[in-house]
Amino acid sequence: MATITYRDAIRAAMREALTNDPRVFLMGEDVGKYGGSYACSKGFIEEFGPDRIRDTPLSESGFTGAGIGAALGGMRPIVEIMTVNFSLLALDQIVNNAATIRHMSGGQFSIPLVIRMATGAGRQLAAQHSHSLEVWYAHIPGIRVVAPATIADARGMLAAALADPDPVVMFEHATLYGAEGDLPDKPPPVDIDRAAVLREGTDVTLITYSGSVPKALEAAKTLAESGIEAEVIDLRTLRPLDDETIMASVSKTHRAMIVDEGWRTCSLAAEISARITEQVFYDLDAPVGRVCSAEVPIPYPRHLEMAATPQPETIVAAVRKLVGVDE
Amino acid sequence: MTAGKPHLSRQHVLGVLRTMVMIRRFEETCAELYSGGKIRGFLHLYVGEEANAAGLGQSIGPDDALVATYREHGHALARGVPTRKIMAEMFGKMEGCSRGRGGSMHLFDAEHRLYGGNAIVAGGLPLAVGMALADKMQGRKRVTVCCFGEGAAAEGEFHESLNLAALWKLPVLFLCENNLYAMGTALVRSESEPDIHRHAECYNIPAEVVDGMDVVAVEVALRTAAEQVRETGEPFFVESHTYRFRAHSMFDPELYRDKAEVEEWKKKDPIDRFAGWLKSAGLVHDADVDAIEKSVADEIADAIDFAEAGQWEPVEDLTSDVYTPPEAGRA
Amino acid sequence: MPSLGADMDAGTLVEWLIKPGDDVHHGDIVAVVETDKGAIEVEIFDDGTVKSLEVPVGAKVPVGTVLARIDGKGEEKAPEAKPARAAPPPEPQPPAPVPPVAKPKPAAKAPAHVGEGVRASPVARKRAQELGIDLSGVEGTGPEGAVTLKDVEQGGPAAAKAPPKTAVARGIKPADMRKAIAAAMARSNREIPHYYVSLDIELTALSDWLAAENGARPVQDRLLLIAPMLKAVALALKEVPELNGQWQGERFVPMSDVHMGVAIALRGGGLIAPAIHGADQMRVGSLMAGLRDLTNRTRKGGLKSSELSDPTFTVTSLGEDSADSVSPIIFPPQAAILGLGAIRRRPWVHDDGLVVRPIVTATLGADHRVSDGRTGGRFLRFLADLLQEPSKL
Amino acid sequence: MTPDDLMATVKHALYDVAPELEDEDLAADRPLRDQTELDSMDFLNLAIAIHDATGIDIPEADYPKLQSLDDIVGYLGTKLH
Repeated sequence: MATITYRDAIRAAMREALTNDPRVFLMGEDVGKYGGSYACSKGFIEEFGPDRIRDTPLSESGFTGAGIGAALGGMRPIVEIMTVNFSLLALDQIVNNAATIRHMSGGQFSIPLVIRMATGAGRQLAAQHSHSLEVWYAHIPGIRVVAPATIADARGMLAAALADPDPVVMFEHATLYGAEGDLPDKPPPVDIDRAAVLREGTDVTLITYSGSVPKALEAAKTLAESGIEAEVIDLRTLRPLDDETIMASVSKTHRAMIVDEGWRTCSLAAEISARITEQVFYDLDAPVGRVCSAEVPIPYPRHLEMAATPQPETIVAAVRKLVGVDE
Repeated sequence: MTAGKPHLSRQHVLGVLRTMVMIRRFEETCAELYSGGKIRGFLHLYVGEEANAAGLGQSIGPDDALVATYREHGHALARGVPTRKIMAEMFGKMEGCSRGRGGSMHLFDAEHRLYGGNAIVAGGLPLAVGMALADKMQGRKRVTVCCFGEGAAAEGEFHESLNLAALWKLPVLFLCENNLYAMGTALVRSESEPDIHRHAECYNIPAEVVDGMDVVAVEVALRTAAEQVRETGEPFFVESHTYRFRAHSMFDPELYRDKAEVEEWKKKDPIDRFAGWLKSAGLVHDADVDAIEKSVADEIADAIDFAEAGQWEPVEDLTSDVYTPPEAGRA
Repeated sequence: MPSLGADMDAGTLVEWLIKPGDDVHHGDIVAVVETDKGAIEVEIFDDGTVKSLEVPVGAKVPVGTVLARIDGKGEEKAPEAKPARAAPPPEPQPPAPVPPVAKPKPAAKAPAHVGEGVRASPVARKRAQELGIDLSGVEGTGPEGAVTLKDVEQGGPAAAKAPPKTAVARGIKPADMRKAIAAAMARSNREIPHYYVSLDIELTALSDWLAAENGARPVQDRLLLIAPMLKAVALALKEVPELNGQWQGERFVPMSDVHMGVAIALRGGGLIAPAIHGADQMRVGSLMAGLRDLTNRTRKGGLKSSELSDPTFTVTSLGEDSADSVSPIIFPPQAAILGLGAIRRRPWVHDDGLVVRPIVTATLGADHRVSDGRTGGRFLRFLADLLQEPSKL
Repeated sequence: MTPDDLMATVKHALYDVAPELEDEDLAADRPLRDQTELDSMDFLNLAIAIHDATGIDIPEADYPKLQSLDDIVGYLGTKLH
């Protein structure tokens, strides 16, 4: 058992993949000499050489497309797009090539590619560097989308993603890199198909993912002090969604509150809410609640960024209203 | 260089020198305020590249427009945006030039036609092309200047924008401030063709290279280029060879370049060079330089007090100006 | 310790480049700090002489910690703090982020009573149907007066006052119950194909045992005959599980526990059958206490809704001076019910001779979709045998 | 305790068991079973209530002798003296 950071867990996962499989290589801006903009590939270029740890020019569409091509060519690339903000430049490659080629070619090709990117606000980087657009990717048939929130998932999900024959997009929330946690020396393999119940509860189900997980857990602690027992579900996979785990919990608690850092309109929260009313409508005791970001470009000042994005206090207030404790 | 010598009056050169000293001291103060936690988020400093902004400031008029990048404090100062408004913006206060919402990377000022810092590399190029298109279609004879680093040359938008500007003959002045390092990657490791201006020649856009550490050379080149764009209405490309003395941003251990190289370029410090030359030409004396340093220090201290006293935007206004308010009417 | 980046909370001091007594000037590099990204040189922004080093090499300290003290022009100041300000630079205190002020909510409108359109949550509607409770009679405490699950189950306000877990169960008002039972009976009769089997059971052994048992008990613990009979029924049900359970959706679910529904007559007419939970595991004495408590609370309106919704089988008894037998209607969602007639002394064949014995007619009504006459008969035989050895109950 | 005291005690015990009987004017000399819907559980509760109030234990065997309020009062009277 060792205490390591989320960043170290990601690094260990990549190191293991690079060591075990010669087809695996890492490509992205400043992943080599600089060691990664979030230091997740420090020391790699010395250990694996510049051929497999490739610094790219600032050409997101170009090198993401190249990653897709390399996967078609038999490699197992890990493409690091610094953040979801820059991935918008590569959306065409991801949507029209990575997600589509297998189906469009009648099943002839599969694209075993993993794209990693940081996401989310919380560092006062202002609007263009604080997006949370996971739902854009969770909307696209042909790719899988995962979001490791815990140290164990940060360590384990990459292997499962690389083993997947189809493209997998992995979101790492920017505020999680410094988080610490314990990990067994030989961490067990991890799946990327199921959500996880991180906290049992009976009065409401908090459904969340990625950077909002610690906030939901903190909110659950506060709620417990006033007798409201919240069950917290970490989605882990955003496409496909693990309906079974979600519906089992909501039919038990009869109330659902979804915490999603994306903007409310057409968010992941909206999709999950629709599925809940479709599948367990007759078990609902209150409308499905959602705590999302305010529909604004995320502002630079700290107090506005905090006000714009879900916080433990806003989650607690929303749940108390849903449960009917507060007006 | 084809155009005539700049009119080197004493009053003119003092103005240029003050601009460069103001930019230098402003950036050094920002570094200090960042360490103290007053300025947050990302901070990209312009120390060493002052000549480009100062030269540009003298070369375009109030009607011309400027689209810059996240390293745009110097451009804003040279463009005439009040120091107080820029510092308040760095603090995130309402009195800032973007109402505190943009921070260091997103300075905007409609009055001085500064169309922002842009945090997406090459994100500003298509904007500049579009503004020039609007000028052309509305028969306005003015220049849109687009500043960017050499890293932008690897982005598709760079090539798409140059092609459009050339194809549609648009009044855009592309100014590439080539400081040899795109974040953590040296130019030679990211560009098959390190001479960025040769890209412009492929799109039949006239291009020039200038020593970005010599403010006189920069002013001459940009003044000439701006006049040509204004007269012909066609694009022009200037590549300035320059160097940033500090790290890419506040959080960069500078592993990618060695100290000796930095020291080498510091010998060409644009401020020392210009001041030294002016003194040797008798145009300027030590007392003038001291006076400039004093007035710059006072102006920056005042800007800090102004920013400290500034107000936080109330949370209630969070969603204001996401859309144009109805009463503001349609432009 | 300067803040050297967006996501830096702390740094480790790797190297001091100055020592007490050194003179320092604005812009000098005075130390090297290790961050997640690598070693970064720390710049000083003041002139002065180094007075003391506050942090040893190798120590990891949060951003803002004083690293060294500089004697500059006579005042003592930390390297990166401005002379006037005390180190560490106070975190800029933005006003505590006030959650966006809720717009004044229009007064909660009373739920618009559009005909049958009572505003109720889906699960509240479902449970009301299960309990046969008419929603229009239940006071809604959910959003905008909507009826919630709690409202239906407890007939009281949702967690409003007390936190939900410890909400005090306020009983269901008798009047509501009577309306609910009537609806349930009508539905049961329409939907459930009943079959009936009956058996006369001789109770001499039981009544002798009761008289002896009551002789030794104080009045508060005195047993009524129904108590041991309920225990016997519970034990017989263990042998015939098809009669003990509940319908869930389209499927009948037999249950291992026996929650014995006991029909209790309401004052002024009507009857309901709340449950004694786990009757099969209870001793006769506690079963009697449970029955007494249930009866008193039913008549005073103190029942918990789970007591109404949980029974897996029901027994109804006509009492002393009433008819010989009763063929009762099943309480949905159960699948069987036992009707006990009045206990009376009747002729009984014993060793080819006629004798007079206390006799009860036990009639089982059951759902033919779940069990058949043979199963019902088997159950009654088990019951009769158990009642001949009351001491084993 | 005088017969009137005893009658008040018995009535009080009865109303505790069946509150709705309070506003009925029960005849003291007619069997309670004919005037009310009391069942065996009610009678047990009545016996317990009387025991609590008077300390007198009414064995099951004596139930048949206690049809009306007067019967009960009389029975208790003999038990007390």
